[in-house]
Amino acid sequence: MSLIESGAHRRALRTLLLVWMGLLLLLAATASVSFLPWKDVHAAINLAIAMAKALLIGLFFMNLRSSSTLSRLIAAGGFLWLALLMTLSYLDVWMRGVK
Amino acid sequence: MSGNILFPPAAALEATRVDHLFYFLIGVSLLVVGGVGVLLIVFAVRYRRGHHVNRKWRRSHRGAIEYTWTIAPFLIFLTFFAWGAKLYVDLHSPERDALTIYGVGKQWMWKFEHPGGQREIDELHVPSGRPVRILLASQDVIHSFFVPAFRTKQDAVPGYLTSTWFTATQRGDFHLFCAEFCGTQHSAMIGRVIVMAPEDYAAWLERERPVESLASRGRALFRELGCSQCHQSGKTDLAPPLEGLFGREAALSDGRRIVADENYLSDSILYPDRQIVAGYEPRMPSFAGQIDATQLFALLAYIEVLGHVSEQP
Amino acid sequence: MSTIAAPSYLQAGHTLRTWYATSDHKRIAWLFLISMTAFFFVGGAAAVVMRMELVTPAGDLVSDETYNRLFTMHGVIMVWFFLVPSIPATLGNFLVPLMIGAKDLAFPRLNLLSWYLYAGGAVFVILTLLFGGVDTGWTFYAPYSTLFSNSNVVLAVTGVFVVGFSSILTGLNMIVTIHRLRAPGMTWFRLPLFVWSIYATSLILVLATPVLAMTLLLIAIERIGGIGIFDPSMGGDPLLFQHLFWFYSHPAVYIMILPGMGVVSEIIPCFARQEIFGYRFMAYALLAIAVIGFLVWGHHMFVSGQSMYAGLVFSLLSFLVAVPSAIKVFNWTTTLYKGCISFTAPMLYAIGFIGLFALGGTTGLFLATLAVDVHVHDTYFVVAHFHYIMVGGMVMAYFGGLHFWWPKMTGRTYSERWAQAAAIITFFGFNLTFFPQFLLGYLGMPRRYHAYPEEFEFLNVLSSAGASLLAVGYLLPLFYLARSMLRGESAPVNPWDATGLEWQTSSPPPVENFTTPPVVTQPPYQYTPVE
Amino acid sequence: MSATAFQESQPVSREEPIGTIGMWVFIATEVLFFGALFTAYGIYRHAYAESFASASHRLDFMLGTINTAVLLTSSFTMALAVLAVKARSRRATIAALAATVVLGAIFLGIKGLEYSHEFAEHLAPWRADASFAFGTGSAAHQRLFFNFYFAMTGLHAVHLVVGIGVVVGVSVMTLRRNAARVERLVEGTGLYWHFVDIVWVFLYPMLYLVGR
Ligand code: HEA
Ligand code: HEA
Ligand code: HEC
Ligand code: CUA
Ligand SMILES: [Cu+2]
Repeated sequence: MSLIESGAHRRALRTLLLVWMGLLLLLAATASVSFLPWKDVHAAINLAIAMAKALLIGLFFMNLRSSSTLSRLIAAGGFLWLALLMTLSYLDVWMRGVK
Repeated sequence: MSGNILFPPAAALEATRVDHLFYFLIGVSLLVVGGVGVLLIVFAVRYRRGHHVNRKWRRSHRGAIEYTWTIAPFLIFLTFFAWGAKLYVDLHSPERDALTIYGVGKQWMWKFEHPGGQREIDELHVPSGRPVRILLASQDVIHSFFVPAFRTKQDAVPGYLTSTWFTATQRGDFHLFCAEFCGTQHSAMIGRVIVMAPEDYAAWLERERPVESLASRGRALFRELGCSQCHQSGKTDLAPPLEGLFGREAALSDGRRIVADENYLSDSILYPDRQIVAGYEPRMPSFAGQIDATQLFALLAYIEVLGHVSEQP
Repeated sequence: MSTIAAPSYLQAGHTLRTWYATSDHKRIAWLFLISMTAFFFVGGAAAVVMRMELVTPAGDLVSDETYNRLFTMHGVIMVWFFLVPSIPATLGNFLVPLMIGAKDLAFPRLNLLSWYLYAGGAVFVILTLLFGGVDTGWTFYAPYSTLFSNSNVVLAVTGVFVVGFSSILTGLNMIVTIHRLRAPGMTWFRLPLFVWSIYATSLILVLATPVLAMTLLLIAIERIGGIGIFDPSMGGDPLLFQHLFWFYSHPAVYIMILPGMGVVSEIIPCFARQEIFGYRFMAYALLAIAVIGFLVWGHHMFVSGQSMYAGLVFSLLSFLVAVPSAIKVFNWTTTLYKGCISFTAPMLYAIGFIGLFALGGTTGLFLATLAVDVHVHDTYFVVAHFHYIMVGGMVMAYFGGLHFWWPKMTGRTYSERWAQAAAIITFFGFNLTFFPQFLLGYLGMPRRYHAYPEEFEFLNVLSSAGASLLAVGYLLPLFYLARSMLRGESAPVNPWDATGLEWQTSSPPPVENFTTPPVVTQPPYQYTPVE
Repeated sequence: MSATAFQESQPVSREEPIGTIGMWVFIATEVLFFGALFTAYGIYRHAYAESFASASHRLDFMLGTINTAVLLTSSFTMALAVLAVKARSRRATIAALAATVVLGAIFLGIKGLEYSHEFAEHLAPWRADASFAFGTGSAAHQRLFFNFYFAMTGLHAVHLVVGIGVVVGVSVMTLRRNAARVERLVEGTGLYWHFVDIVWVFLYPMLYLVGR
C-alpha cells in the first residue's frame, strides 16, 4: 500500500499518530485536574486544555498548518466573532449590579 | 413649558435638559446634513447635462479632504456622545434623599405603592420639586414606564428590579404610557401621572393612608414565608441577620463586595445562589415564581426598615 | 470585446422545469425577484391596513389583537422575506458573476438551494398567516414570545429560521465567488463597489445569521419543551434574549443598507459621467461598517435595564460606526461636483437615496445619543428612523438598481417618463408618510399602539395620507415594467454608456455570461464628464 | 519533517479547492451557531456556579470521558482517511472511513446510554419532577443546567448523525469511483467531522467537569 511505502506518508502518519496521542494525553490531564488542589482555577485550566485540543485538531487534523491564509482567516474569524459576542454580552451581565 | 405640535410639555428638570441636548443635535445636523443637501441640489442643478459650465477639475489634495471629513464628523459625534452620556449617567444616579415609589407592570396595568402603603392603579401621584425614584418590577412580561413630559423611560423586567428617577417641576396631569410591547392590550396600558404641590401630595397621602404600611406588610410576609425561621435577629448560625444590611457593603463568598441595594436584596431572595454571603452555605431556597412583585416590594421595604435598625455586632 | 449573438439566458429553455430546476444565477435571481415582490406587496398591504387604522385615535377598524398581528407580520415579512434578500439575492445574484467576469457563482446548485430554503421559509410564514398570524413584534422579545403569547410563534420562528439558512448560503456563495472566480486582471481594487458591498454584506450574513438561528431555536424549544433559558422563574435572563437577538439584528440592518450603497455607487458615477470620488475609502468604508456594525447592538437596549456601563460603551461604538457612513455620503455628493448629470429614473432614485439615507442616518445618531434615546426609544421616532433608511434608503436603491439594470436583465427598455414619475411620487409620498412620525415620536407616541390619545391625530392623518401616495408610487412600476417585459423595445448592449463588465455582454446575457472570457485592464468608473 | 518532503504528497498549493473554502465558511457559521448557546451557558454557569456544579456531578463522568476519547479517536481515523485518499489508496480510505463511522456510532450509543439513565432519573426537561433538588444550590438552576446539557449534547448529536450519514455516503462513493475523484469530498467531510469533534472538546469540560 502506497500509504506505507512513501516516506512522506510515513512521516505524515507519524504526525497524526502523535497528535492523536497528544489529544488523549490532554484528555487524561483535564479529567484528572479535579484531583488537584486550587479548586478556583480548575475551570480555567480545563478551558485552556480544551483550547489546546481544539488547536491541535485544527492545525493537524484540519490541516490549517498548511492551508492558505484565506482558510486560516475564515477559521479564526468564526472564533473571533464569537469572542465579540461573548465579551460585550458579558460586559452587560457582569456589570449590571455595579454602581 | 406646555406642549405644542413639535414638543411635548417639559414637566421635569430632566425634560429641559434632554430638550437642550435635542436642540443641539438638531442644530448641528441641520448645519451638516442641510449643508450636504444644499450642495447636492446645487451640484445637481449646476452640473446638469446640457448646462455649459467649466467642468475641469484637478483632484488634488484628495487624501487631505477625505481624512478631514473622516475625522471631523467623528469629533462632532464625540460631543453628541459626551453630552448624552453625561445626562444618562445622571439618570442612573438618583439623589440620595429621593422619595422611592414602587411600581409594578402587569398585563395590562400599572400598580404603584407608596412607602406609606398607599396603592394606586394606572395613576401615579408625585410631589413637585422633589426627586422621586420609581423602583420597577414586572409581574409577567417586559413593560416600559414612559412619561413623555419627563423624557424618562425605563423597562420593567420580570426577574429583577430597574429604576428611574425625576424631579417634576410642573403641576398637572401627564401621560403615562407602556412603551414596550406587552401583548394584546399594550396600547391600553396607559395612565396618568399627577404632579401635585408638596402640601397637596401630603394631603393626598393622608387621605389614602391604609391601615398598614408597606414595611409592616413585609414584616408579616417575612413570617408567613418562613424567612424568619432562618433569619433571626442577632443569630448567625442559620443565616445572616438582616438588621443593618440595607445600604451596607455585603461580602460575598467569591470575594466580591457588593452594596446591598434593592437589586441585591431582590436577587438574594429570587436567586439566592447568584451571590452567596461569605461564611454561609448556599442553603436559602429560591423564591422566584413563588412571590409576586408586590410581595417582593413589601419584603424589600421591610428589610430596608431593618436596615435602619441598630447595626448588630 | 463585442458579443456575437449567442442564445440569451432567457431563451435557453421555456419549460417550467428550466426555471425551477435551473442553476443559472440569472434565472435564480428572477425566482427571488418574483417571490420577493409578492412578499413586498403582502407586507405593504399590512402597512396599508395599519395606516388606515391609525387615521383615527380610537382603535375602531381592526381589533387590538389583529393590529398586533398586522405589524408583526409586516415587520417579519418586510425584513426577512423582502429587504434582507432584496438586493443580494436578486441584483447581487444576477450581477456579481457578470461584474467580476465569471460564468456563474461558485456553487450554482447551492444557489438554487438558497431559493428553495427561501421558499420553504415562505411556506411557514404563509401557514402562520393562514392560522391567524403572530403577535410578538418582529423582535420576538422573551418572555412574551415564550411564555405569554398565544399566537403562532413556533410556526413564524421556524419560517425565519429556515429563511436564515437561505441567507447564510447566499452569503457563503458570494464570499467564495468573489474570492475565487474573478476574471484575469480583476484585482480587488478594480472591483465595482457593488461587488464590494455584496462582499461586506455576505460577511454579515454568514457571521450574524447563525446567532439568530440559535436564538429562534431556543424560543421554539422554550415554547415546546420549557427549557427555561429566558424564563425568570427558572433563573433565566430575558435580557439575554435581547443580546442574542440584536447581535444578529443590528448587523442585519447593515445587511439592509450596504447593498443599497453599492447600487448607488454604480448609478451615481454613471449618470454624473464621473469617476466615483475616493474609491478606496468607499470600499474600506463598506468593510468598516460591516465589521464595526457587530459591536453596537446594545444601543437597542439603553432602557432595557442593561448595565449603564454597557450602555456607554455601545453608544460610543454606535458613533464610531456612523463615521464610514458619513464618508460615503460626502463622497457621493462630491462625485456630482463638476459632473455631467442626467436625471434618468435610476439617478432620481439614487439622489433620493442619498438625501433620505442622510436624514435617516442622522436620526440614528440621535438614537445613539443616550439621554435622547431614553425619551424616544420605542416611539414613532424610531419607526421614522428606520423607515427613512430602510424604505427611503434601501427600497429606493433597490428600485433604482432594478431600473438601471432592467435593460440588461430583460433585454427591454421601459418608459422613462413613467419611471421618472414613479420615482418622484415615491419620494414625496415617502416624506409625507414618515416625516410626521419623527414629530409624533418626540411628542411621545409609543410604537405598536393600536389606539392613541387624541392630540396625535393630526400627524397620524398626514402620515396615512402619505402612505396612499406611496402606494401609488410602488404600484406604478408594476404596470410599466410589465408592459416593458411584454412589449418593450429591445435594449442595446450598453444603454447608459456605462463602464463595468456587465455592460459588455449582450442584453440579456448569454447563458455562459460571456462569449469570450473577459480580461480586465482598468480600474472601474472610467468616466469623463465632457458632453 | 522537512517541508519539501511533505510537499510531494500533499501539494501545498496555497489555493485550496473551492469547496474547501466553502466548507470553512460554513464552519465559521457553525461556530457562531453553537456559540450563541455557549454564550448563554456562560452567563448562567457564572451566575449559578454552585447549582451547576452540583448538577454536573449527576452526570456520568466515566462515560463522558470515555466518549471524549472515542470521538477524538474518530477524528484521528478521519484524518487517516484524508491521508489515505491523498495517497490514492482506496482500501485504506474506506477502512479509515468505516472506522470513523463505527466510532461515531459508538459515541452515539454511549450517549444514548447516558440519556436513558438520565431519563430514568427524571432529569430531562419535560420529565423533571419535584424531587429534582440535589446537593447544594437551587433546584430550578440545576434544572437549567440539565436543560443546557440536553440542548447542547442533543444539538451536537444531531450534527454527528448528519456527519455519519455523510461519511457513509462518501464511503459508498469511494467504493464506486477512484480515489482521485473523491479526494475533495473526503477532505471536506473531514473538516466537518473535526469541527463536530471540536464542539465536543468544549462541551466535555463545560458539562462534565463543572466544579470538579
Ligand atoms: C437599514 C437599516 C438601518 C440602518 C442602516 C441603521 C443605521 C443606524 N442606526 Fe438604526 N435602526 C434600524 C435600522 C437601521 N439603522 C431599525 C430597523 C431599528 C429599530 C428596530 C426595532 O426596534 O424594531 C433601528 C433602531 C436604532 C436604534 C435604537 C433605537 C431604539 O429602539 O431606542 C439606534 C440607537 O442607537 C439606532 C442607531 C443607528 C445608527 C447610529 C446608525 C448609523 O449606522 C447611521 C449612520 C449614517 C449617518 C450618520 C448618516 C450619514 C452621515 C452624514 C450625512 C454625516 C453628517 C452628520 C452629522 C455630523 C450629524 N438605530
Ligand atoms: C423592512 C422594510 C419595511 C418596509 C419596506 C416598510 C414599509 C412600510 N411601513 Fe413598516 N415596518 C418595518 C419595516 C418596513 N416597513 C418594521 C421592521 C416595522 C416594525 C414592526 C414591529 O414593530 O414589530 C415596521 C413598522 C411600521 C409601522 C409601525 C407600526 C406600529 O409600531 O404600530 C408603520 C406605521 O405607520 C409602518 C408603515 C409602513 C408603511 C406605510 C410602509 C410603506 O412603505 C409600504 C408601501 C407599500 C405599499 C403601500 C404596498 C402597496 C400595495 C398595495 C396598495 C396593495 C393593497 C392591497 C390591499 C390593501 C388589499 N411600518
Ligand atoms: C432555609 C433557610 C432560609 C430561608 C427560609 C430564607 N433564607 Fe435568606 N438566607 C439564608 C442563608 C443561608 C443566606 C446566606 C447565604 C446566601 O447568600 O445564599 C441567606 C441570605 C439572605 C440575604 C442576603 C443577606 C446578606 O447578608 O447579604 C437576604 C436579603 C435574605 N436571605 C432574605 C431572605 C428572605 C426575604 C427570605 C424569605 C422570603 C429568606 N431570606 C428566607 C437562609 C434562608
Ligand atoms: Cu405593558 Cu406594553
Ligand atoms: Cu441598531
